[in-house]
Amino acid sequence: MSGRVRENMPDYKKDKKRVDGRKMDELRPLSIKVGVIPNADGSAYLEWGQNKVYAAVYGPREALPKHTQNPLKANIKVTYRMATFSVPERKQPRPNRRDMEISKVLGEALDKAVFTEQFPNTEIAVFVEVIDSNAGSRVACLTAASCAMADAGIPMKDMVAATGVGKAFGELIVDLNKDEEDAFDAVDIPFAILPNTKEIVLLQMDGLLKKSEWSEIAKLGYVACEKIYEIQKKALSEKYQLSEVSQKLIEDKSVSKSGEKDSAKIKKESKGKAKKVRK
Amino acid sequence: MSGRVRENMPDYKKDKKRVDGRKMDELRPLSIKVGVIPNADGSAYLEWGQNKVYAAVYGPREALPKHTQNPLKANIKVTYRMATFSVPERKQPRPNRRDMEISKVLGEALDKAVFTEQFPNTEIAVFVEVIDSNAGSRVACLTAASCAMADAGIPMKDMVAATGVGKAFGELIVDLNKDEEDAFDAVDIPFAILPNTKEIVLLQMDGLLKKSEWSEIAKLGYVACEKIYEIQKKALSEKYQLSEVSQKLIEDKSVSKSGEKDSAKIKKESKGKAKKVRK
Amino acid sequence: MSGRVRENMPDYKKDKKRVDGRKMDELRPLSIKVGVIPNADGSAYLEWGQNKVYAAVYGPREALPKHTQNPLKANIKVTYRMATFSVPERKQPRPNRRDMEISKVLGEALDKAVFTEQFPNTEIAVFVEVIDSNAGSRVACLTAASCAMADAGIPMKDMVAATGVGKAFGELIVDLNKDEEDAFDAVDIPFAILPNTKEIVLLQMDGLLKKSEWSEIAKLGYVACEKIYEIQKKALSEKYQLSEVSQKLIEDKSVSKSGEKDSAKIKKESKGKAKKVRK
Amino acid sequence: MRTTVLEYDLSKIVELARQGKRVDGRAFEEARDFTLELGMCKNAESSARIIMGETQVIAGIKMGVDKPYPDNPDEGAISCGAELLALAHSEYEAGPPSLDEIEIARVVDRGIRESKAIDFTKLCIKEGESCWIAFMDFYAINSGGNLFDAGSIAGLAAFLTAKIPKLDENNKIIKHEYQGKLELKRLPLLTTFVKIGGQILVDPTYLEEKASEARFSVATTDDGLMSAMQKGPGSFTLEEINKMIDLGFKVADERRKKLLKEVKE
Amino acid sequence: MRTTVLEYDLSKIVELARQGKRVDGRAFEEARDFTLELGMCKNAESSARIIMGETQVIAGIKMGVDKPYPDNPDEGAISCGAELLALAHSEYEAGPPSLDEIEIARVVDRGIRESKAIDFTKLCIKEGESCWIAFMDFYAINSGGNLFDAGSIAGLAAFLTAKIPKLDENNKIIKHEYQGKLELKRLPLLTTFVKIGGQILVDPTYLEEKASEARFSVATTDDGLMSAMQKGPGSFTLEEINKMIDLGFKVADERRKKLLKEVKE
Amino acid sequence: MRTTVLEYDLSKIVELARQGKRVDGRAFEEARDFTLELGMCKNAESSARIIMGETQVIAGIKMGVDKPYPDNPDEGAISCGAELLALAHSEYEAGPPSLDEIEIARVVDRGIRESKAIDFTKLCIKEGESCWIAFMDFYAINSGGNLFDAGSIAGLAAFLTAKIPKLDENNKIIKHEYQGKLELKRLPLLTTFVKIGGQILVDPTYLEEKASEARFSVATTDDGLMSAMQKGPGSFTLEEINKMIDLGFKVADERRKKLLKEVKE
Repeated sequence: MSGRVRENMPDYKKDKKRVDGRKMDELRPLSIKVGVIPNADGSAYLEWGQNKVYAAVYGPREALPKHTQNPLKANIKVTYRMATFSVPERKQPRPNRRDMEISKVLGEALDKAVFTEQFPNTEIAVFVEVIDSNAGSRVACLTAASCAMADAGIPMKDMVAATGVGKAFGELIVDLNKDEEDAFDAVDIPFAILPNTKEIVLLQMDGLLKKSEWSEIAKLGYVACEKIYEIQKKALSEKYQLSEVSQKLIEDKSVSKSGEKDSAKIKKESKGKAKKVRK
Repeated sequence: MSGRVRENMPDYKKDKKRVDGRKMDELRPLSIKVGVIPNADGSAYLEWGQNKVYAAVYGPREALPKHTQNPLKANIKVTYRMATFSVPERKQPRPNRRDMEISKVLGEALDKAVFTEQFPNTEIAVFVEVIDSNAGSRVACLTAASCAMADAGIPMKDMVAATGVGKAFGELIVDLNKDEEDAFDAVDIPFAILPNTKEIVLLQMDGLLKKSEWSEIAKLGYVACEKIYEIQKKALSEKYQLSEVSQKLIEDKSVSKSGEKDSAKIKKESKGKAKKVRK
Repeated sequence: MSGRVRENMPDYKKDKKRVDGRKMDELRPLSIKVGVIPNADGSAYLEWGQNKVYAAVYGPREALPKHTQNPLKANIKVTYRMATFSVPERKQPRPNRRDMEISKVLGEALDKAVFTEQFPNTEIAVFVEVIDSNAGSRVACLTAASCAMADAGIPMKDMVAATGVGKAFGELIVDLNKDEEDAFDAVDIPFAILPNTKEIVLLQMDGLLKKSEWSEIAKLGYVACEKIYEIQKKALSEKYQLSEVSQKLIEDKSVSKSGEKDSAKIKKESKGKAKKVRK
Repeated sequence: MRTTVLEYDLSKIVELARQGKRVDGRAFEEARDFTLELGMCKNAESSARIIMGETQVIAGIKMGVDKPYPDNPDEGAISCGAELLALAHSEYEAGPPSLDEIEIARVVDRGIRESKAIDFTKLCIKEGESCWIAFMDFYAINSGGNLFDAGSIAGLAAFLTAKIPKLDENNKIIKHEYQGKLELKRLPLLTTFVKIGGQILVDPTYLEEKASEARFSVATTDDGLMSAMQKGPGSFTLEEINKMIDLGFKVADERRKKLLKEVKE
Repeated sequence: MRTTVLEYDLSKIVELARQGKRVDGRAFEEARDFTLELGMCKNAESSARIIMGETQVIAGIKMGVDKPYPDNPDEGAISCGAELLALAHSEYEAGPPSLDEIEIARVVDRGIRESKAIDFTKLCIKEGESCWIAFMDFYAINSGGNLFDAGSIAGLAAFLTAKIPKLDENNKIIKHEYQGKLELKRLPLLTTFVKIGGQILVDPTYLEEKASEARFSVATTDDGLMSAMQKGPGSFTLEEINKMIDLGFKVADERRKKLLKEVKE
Repeated sequence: MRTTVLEYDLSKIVELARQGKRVDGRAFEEARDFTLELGMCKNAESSARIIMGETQVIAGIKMGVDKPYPDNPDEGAISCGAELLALAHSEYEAGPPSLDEIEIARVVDRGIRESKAIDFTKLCIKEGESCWIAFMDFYAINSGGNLFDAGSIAGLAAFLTAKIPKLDENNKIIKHEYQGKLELKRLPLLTTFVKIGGQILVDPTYLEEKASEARFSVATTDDGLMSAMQKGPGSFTLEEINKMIDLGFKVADERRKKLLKEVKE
């Protein structure tokens, strides 16, 4: 943040590789597992470099209090939080302004991916919890939340694939880590797209950048998001594309499950819970 | 506040004039402009010495939550706030106990001026914001709020005219400034009346005073409030008493405006907004 | 709390008496007066050693907001608070986590004593305020609250009798005072029973204890609670056991009482308030 | 709003006031008698319990050590708080301070502070480094009307009887040892009035407050000065204000006499 | 949600946008003109009032002395706050900061902070011990759309004109005496766009914001750099983003010229 | 209250309990097995993830430097927090700590603190000036019943594996360097029971908690002592309490063995 020159600092143009050995356009290792939180309608656990985040989706369910209901669409409500021990210096438990801004922009990114108009007067509540972090926790959360949405069977136009892009130590790079985020010339750009339409759904920027650099960075972002998209799809298929026998088993369970839900719905109209459509 | 004797302090009895050159019964320069906040139903901007305040009125509108509704009258709800930079030492953004007490007494003062019984179950929300201050901000706000109320066309028995009165450096004075408020013998009395009936609607006091001094001070207060009342009426007439041509223009607009409001009212019953009766 | 050995500390095994001269199984002086808060449906004031607490009961009354209503029973809601000057070092006015936990466990203890199923959708609000303290304030409050409940005429299976029991300076004791609570080997056990059924309704423990010690302590607790129970009954009878004539009067009223309750319930569903039978 | 007050009761009170009467038989200018108990809270540096009709209030003082304000490096301070406990009336709720609690605390505070009753320089421990803060908090135990005056009497009793703790070499308070008492230079007391049916009544009960069209309080001192005024809801003529101030001096004198008698015993 | 916006108005705006028009007759790439008033708040170290169409915003700076962060012992800091006063629109409420207030404050803050406009080491008073914090707060007085840009212009004007108070030997601020001014190394300004009916419009009015399907802001500096971006609701193509960035440079240049003229006068 | 629990499920659980059975086939005195993962959060001084049936909890410790309490100038401190994340169950909400969160945090805290497991004098850095505070926070990731025990196991695992950072000459923490480990003198673990249909069941599931008429927890140590008890809702006979204490020792011993095995690996 301080922006002052440090001694012995790396020079990416000269070094040809990054502080952690990555190439300029290389992502940190990324793994996603969906369906990890049984109570949630959909969920995902993601590890991305040192970042570790959980995402859970509850809903669509009746939006409460009533005056928050939108008769035209579902409200996507994201709650981004960090565990006290997920950062180098202990975070206070109460949400800060950064948490709240990130919750807002993540909700606005997911909103574009969901057929919200199919669920008027409801909310789709998305909770993301960071338990370890090292730059890029918000895009990690968005990537995980998107998988949790799909896991919840919520009808979506597309997944949201997100990554950090930007600049550090003289080079344009993807997926900045903490050392790079603290570089004297750091520019950090959370970036997310709907891969099918190439629409940009998350875009923020910190730092000083030339327009021409931005154009290069955007290209890097698209390529990186495609890679992330593949990993997201693989994570979902790992849960859902099983042998026919297990598939059968799941379907049976899922029938009895939705059966229970239907009767619950009859008993209490207040639950606007949608039936789940698994891929 | 400390009440200790300062060196080289003024002696008003001897000096025959005040630290800022005023006579004992002289007000600081006061100017008022109404209708400055287009979104509000009524508004005013007031400069009074160094004090600068905005007032806005919204309503009458349905009082929410429902349990706050009074079937016999409108609730007058004043919110007094100070900008962080309106005082010598930065004010914390969150309202403090002083803000809340002032909000309460200003509301109680305005309540007596309004025909609240005409608007049962509604609230008339009054917001006053101090952006610069130098003693007397609450009476400045009350004077401005009263003009904003009239600008909103809310039926009133009378305007509320308010001023500080009291004692400093040995003399009874009107409209204390900060130096006087900090005098070793300072007595500060926020004072407001309905000029037509002479009713006192705001009265608070800090400091040590003889009963006989109070009697003198009250007289000064009445005279000062009459002056303020004239300035208030002038401010309102500047907006509303125009050449016949412009007058005509305004009336036309005002018709179409209330026309729109009526149709809005029909569409959404939840708006208890009253039609405006301009003077 | 620190658990470190202090010099010149007492040795109860050797001394045969406690720092304040009591025997090991001796309670501090305890007095209770019911009906001390006229506005409440039931109330009590209790002095127990240095502890001084008020308890007030309001209800059964409609539980609000609506979604907190339980169609099967009344909610018992206890609010435990301490005056700022009730402790050696000034307490902050805002409730802390300890206040909230104690409120919770006291409510759970009282719940078992009341025929809550007779008052569906209502709350019985219990407020206990500590104005002076010296170890054992929560059991003092529970003992007082139980009397206030009875004073409110709320149908109860039994009173709750509560005391501290535990260990200090080498001996198993009842009703620990502050010096004992701070002993190097202190074990503090808030303990409460329904005397008729011997059910344990409050039980917490701090400190290190052998199982065999606990068994001895529990015995002490039962005996102590019986003594407290007698004092509770005496306090109630002082208010309610009057000459036969007045007794008759009360019974008559008490019959009409439940009758009135029904009719009151019909008239205003929102008011579950029991009518008061004052002396 | 959960309210147990019936409109019927209130209009009856107004009707009576028009006939020159009060429900409890008092004259308009007659304050309720009160009983005062002192020092029952041993952890407090002082405490006072007042019962005045159905109104019950408990006040206590804790002395704390803090850094002086930079503006007044050789002065200590006082702080007054008021809590209308949910215990005291079905209308009250536990929670953050209500507007009523804030107003009553600030009016009682100003009555004492602005009368310069306390010489804040005597609360200085070491200039620029440490000073005493006297925290006076009072609690409504039963709300029977006129908590302003009850809080003012209990608060003044608490300030009058407050002991200053001894300090060790690190400016840490030594428990249960005291170096002396707070000194008061004058004794301000608040007197509160309501207007009902056009009549001025002193020391209102809870229902009289509810039935009132206006409220006014004045703090007066034993050396014949006014030290605070506060108009609540409603309006008054100047004549009414002046009448209340005169009566306020009288009522406060009587209450002060009683209070001092209790303090000396 | 109390709302006075009619669906009718919004669909009319969308319809107009599809026809290449705006309600107030502006071209899509045309920002509203503004008037700027400086220094009217005497208690502030600087103040600025902007009127831009129906939008009115007031910004002010107070300088405070605090301890530096342990991580940056030789640096001061800035802090930006935004309040959408209940005064400014019937939709706003007094209360804790809303998500909108937090976002707007943080975007304006980043626009200035991340452009490295301010050399924080110049705000150091004594390394590791004391430093200046420049608190810039801005208030919406009338909400007429695009508070982002109005806050950015007013905020930059406030930073550009802020005076640094003199300190006495104890690092206490001497009132109304100043040792100099804040220095800015570059001048970042935010430019905000909405998408309506597939069209990109700069500097939206209140109703245009309501009718919009997406929002985007970019901060640019006088030395030709981007210093912050923020996408609000909705989505954009890369082409749209790039178009807005280009236009952002242009609009910010014009506004900066006007702002500097006012500051110099 | 949004609840997905059907009354039907709960009465079935009660019915089963009366027949001596549990839904998941366990015996009444049989605790669920658990898996424990350690050290996955690199920013934490220690971390532990426990999966116990459907219950998932993550605990972590951050060490902070602070001033000691004046009463214990040569001691550090611990602080335990619990958050039932809205992530973990549709019944939970984000917001200020609920009564359930406060109770669970305080019971886990007391289990460790009151067992004198940690020698607080070893957390002193410089007497009267600086000391370590070990902040242990745990989070419910999936709420599947008995978060008390899951939090206790994860919390103890976190304390057992916590590293103490190195400090530079200014008592500032040097990131990622450690001077040693927290030492525990004994190993307390909580065991929780519910009563359903008059039967005592150890380690309840979420639905068993909902169906229960009473709850009780006891913390026991590896040297055969009880270190905390907490009765939740409902009532127990002394015989029931004693039975649960005996069983608590047994269950805690088994869990402790497993936990130590994981810690040593």
